[in-house]
Amino acid sequence: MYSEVVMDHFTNPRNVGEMEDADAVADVGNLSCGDTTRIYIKVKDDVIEDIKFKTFGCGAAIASSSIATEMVKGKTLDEALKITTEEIVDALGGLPPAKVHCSVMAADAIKKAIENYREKNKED
Amino acid sequence: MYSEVVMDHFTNPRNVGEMEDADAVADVGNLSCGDTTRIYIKVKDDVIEDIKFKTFGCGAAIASSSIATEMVKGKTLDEALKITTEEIVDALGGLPPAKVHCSVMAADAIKKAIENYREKNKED
Amino acid sequence: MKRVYLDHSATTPVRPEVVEEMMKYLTDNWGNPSSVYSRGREARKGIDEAREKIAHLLGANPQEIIFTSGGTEADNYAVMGAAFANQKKGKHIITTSIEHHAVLDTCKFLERQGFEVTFLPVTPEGIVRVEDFERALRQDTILVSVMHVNNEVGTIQPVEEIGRVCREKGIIFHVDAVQSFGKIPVNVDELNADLLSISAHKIYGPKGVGCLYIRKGTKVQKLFYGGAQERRRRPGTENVAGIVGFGKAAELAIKEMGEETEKLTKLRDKLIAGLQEKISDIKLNGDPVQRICNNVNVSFKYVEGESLLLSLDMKGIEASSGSACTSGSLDPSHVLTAMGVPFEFIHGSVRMTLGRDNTEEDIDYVLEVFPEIVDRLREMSPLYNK
Amino acid sequence: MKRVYLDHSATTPVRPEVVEEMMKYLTDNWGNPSSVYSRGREARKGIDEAREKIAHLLGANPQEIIFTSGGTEADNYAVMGAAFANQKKGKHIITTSIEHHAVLDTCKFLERQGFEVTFLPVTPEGIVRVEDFERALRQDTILVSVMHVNNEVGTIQPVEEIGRVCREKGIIFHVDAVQSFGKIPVNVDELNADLLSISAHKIYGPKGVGCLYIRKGTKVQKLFYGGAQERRRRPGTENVAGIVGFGKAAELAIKEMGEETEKLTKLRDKLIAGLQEKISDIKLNGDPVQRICNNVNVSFKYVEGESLLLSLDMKGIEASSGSACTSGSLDPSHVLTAMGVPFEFIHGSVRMTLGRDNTEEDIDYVLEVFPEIVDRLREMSPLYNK
Ligand SMILES: Cc1ncc(COP(=O)(O)O)c(C=O)c1O
Ligand SMILES: Cc1ncc(COP(=O)(O)O)c(C=O)c1O
Repeated sequence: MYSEVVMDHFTNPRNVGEMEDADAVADVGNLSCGDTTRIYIKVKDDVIEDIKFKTFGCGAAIASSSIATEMVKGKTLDEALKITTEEIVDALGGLPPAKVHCSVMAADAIKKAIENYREKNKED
Repeated sequence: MYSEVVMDHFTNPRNVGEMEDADAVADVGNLSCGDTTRIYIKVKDDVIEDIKFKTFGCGAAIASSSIATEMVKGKTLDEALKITTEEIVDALGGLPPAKVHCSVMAADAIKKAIENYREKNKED
Repeated sequence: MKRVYLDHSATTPVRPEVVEEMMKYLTDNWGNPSSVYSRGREARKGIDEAREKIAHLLGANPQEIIFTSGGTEADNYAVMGAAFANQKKGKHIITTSIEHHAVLDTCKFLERQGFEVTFLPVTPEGIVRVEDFERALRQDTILVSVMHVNNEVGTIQPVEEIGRVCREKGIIFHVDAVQSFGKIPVNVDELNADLLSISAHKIYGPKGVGCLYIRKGTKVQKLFYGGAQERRRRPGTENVAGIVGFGKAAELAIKEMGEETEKLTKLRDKLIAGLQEKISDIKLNGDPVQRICNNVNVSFKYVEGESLLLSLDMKGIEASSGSACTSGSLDPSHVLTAMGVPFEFIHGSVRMTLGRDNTEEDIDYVLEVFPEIVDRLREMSPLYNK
Repeated sequence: MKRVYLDHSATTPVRPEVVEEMMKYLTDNWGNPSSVYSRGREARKGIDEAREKIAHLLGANPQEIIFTSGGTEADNYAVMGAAFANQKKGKHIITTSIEHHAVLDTCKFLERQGFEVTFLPVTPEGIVRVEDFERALRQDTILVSVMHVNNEVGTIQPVEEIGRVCREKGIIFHVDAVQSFGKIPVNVDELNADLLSISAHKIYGPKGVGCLYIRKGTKVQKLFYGGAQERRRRPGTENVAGIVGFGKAAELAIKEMGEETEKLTKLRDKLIAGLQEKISDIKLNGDPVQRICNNVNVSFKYVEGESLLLSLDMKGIEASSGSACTSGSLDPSHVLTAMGVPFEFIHGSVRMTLGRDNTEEDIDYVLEVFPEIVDRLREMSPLYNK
């Protein structure tokens, strides 16, 4: 039911892990619906220099996190904010209709991490 | 669905035909329900000396007529009157439940022929 | 003994190509199509491909095809489903007096549930009149169900015209295409059908599989409840092998339809002409022209249908009859009755339906033995006077 | 790659002996069982023999067995049929909260039709309490439907006790025996069942066939209408090959039940013990003792079920899960929810159901790869702290 790209990202997820010295962290989703994602970002000169994720969720959720982090790595924050669920699904070579909602989490988590970063830096 | 006895009597019906010099004739059944039988008898000394039938009806009806005429041939009228549908069905080696009503006609026709005969001879 | 099967409207042999496809799904690809991984996916693929094939052949979208356990379930799903789902709009249904029991008895059930049903009469040739249909239409008519081809006398009904009127008035139109699919073109748009039933075992596929076409947007209530199969419209683990066989059978039927029709029409006409020439007091039941290519339904005076069938069977010829005695019930064919066939002909009716294995020699053989059989039975009949 | 199929409660491979029997009815004996002569009679005989076999195995009479298109149709026929036929006596139905959707959703449909349904709760171990059942009984209770063995957690329900009470009170009792038949004894008299459903594809038979046992005298309304098949209780041309295969599968299942149960129980316990030993934060769902021989249902904290299944599938292991993401719906298993399994365990549940082809080596293999998979997924989880 999943494309080869999904299976590749599920089997060998890119950017999975934690980040000790993250500039911002964000959690989205909640356990009661069975899906949560955490994104760590490291920002330099308004560019996402490094990004890590952790995901508790189905294959589509894990693959979406993996490919989305790849897509925004090296992008400016403004560019990264523009990433959409459609682009993630396309990059994955499509997802079964019932699974599309699982990839929303990845885009949301990245946005939230950037917002957190900007909030924090405004405060400083 | 039919026993071998039924098929034998259907294929080679005994006593089928007309009788020019019958002592009595009887018709039972009616065409609108799709089944009619005519019985001819020749009686001598209160015994059925000869008997013929004609049947318009299903395989069970034809076989019942055939075997019933066999069963009463040579019997006295009183004996012949005692013949029952059950005996006919048994002699045929059984009939499918939905077909039992078709064999009622044979017993009825024989009875009616005997009655007609007695009625006629009373009048004389 | 020579065997000639002439009951193809009752059922057909499963084609070897169909059996072969089915075997794959009984042996290797036995997974549950609802299972998410490997083995399930193979089974799912088989179903999806069959669905695409059948949808394509009907001019429909795959999502509009729901597999069922046969023509009977499809007919019930259509008629009950549309009636119950739309009863707020009205409770009047129109059908014909010559439908298959799967539609007829469902309509009678609906009458007991408070629906009103008009059973349209037919001409003596067994065809519904469009005028009668139009006169029967009411403000509260929610459903019209008319068969494409009658299973007993083979008459082709004016479903295009009726469908056009239904479409104009926004009334749901169901077509029982069990006897037409594979023999004449069946296209859901040309027929203006919102619902359409087919059955696999009438087109050289397996028994116990069929489908209902449900036009997008048509409101129908489910027949029964359970798992999420068939896009939540028909629950139960799918008969995967049967569905795959159905797809294959449908594909082959349509591919060969042109030449088959031509061949069967010839054989049919030869059989009818031969019987009429050789046997007296014979009547062809059903319109001679507006008639499906494989149907011969004839009646003989002074002969009872079941003993005729039995005699034919003893000569290796398998056919069926509308006589009361054959059906096991006590009533003769409701179709011949609705056509007003006189009772002395109704009881002596025999239906012979041709199929792809029949040959000219088969017909010659039938024409050779048939007259003797009729003669013999007439000799036994108290009604017959030479 | 090694392949280990552990989803036998979803479906089973068709046994070669069963395929062989079916083939005869797809090739030679393809007649319509309703046809009166030759070819029809052979098909009829196949159905009758299957009916006798299954009746015998259930302790029933052949006339009490009605073939259907599967377990789902049988469950619907039982529940809807008994409800509608007896609604004059009352409109209250009792079932459990852990039934298969074929019963559960049918009961919900009946609620919308004006019936009142009590859905009995279960213990944390997934078993219905007889006291709860007795308390739920009312003057107007007309039907009780309780599954023999639950399909997700494998728990065996106290159907004998419940049946005894129903019999005393004259209430119709339906048992969904889809998951028990062939694994533990199922006798309609011992269970006091008036209605009982089975499905062929769970016992190494074909998909799309099942049957409903209807005790003589039990009033049930038909699900749908049409021809006179199945003693006028279930219309439609019969799935002859499927029915014959069902009969064969049932016969073999019961013949081998004793030794199979022994073998499967051993494998099951080895698998459970092994997983518990090797993996932390694990929970066995369902009673460990009152449990069918082939069911292992375990949950892992910090692991989501679908990605677990996907990882197992990549290692050739096929299983299923009660996680929301697997079902395609957004709701996790209604069974685990009814048992009160905490949500952090519900999403990480996996069901492994053993079958006749599984071996000790299969279990060793599963126990070898399983811990790594759980480790890897936990490493990825934001919820997990080593
Ligand atoms: C016109 C028509 N409709 C419906 C059916 C029922 O189809 P099935 O036998 O697949 O249930 C038949 C065949 O018996 C038929 O001829
Ligand atoms: C307990 C139970 N009841 C009913 C069913 C439905 O049976 P079928 O798949 O044959 O429709 C199943 C299987 O899915 C089941 O496990």
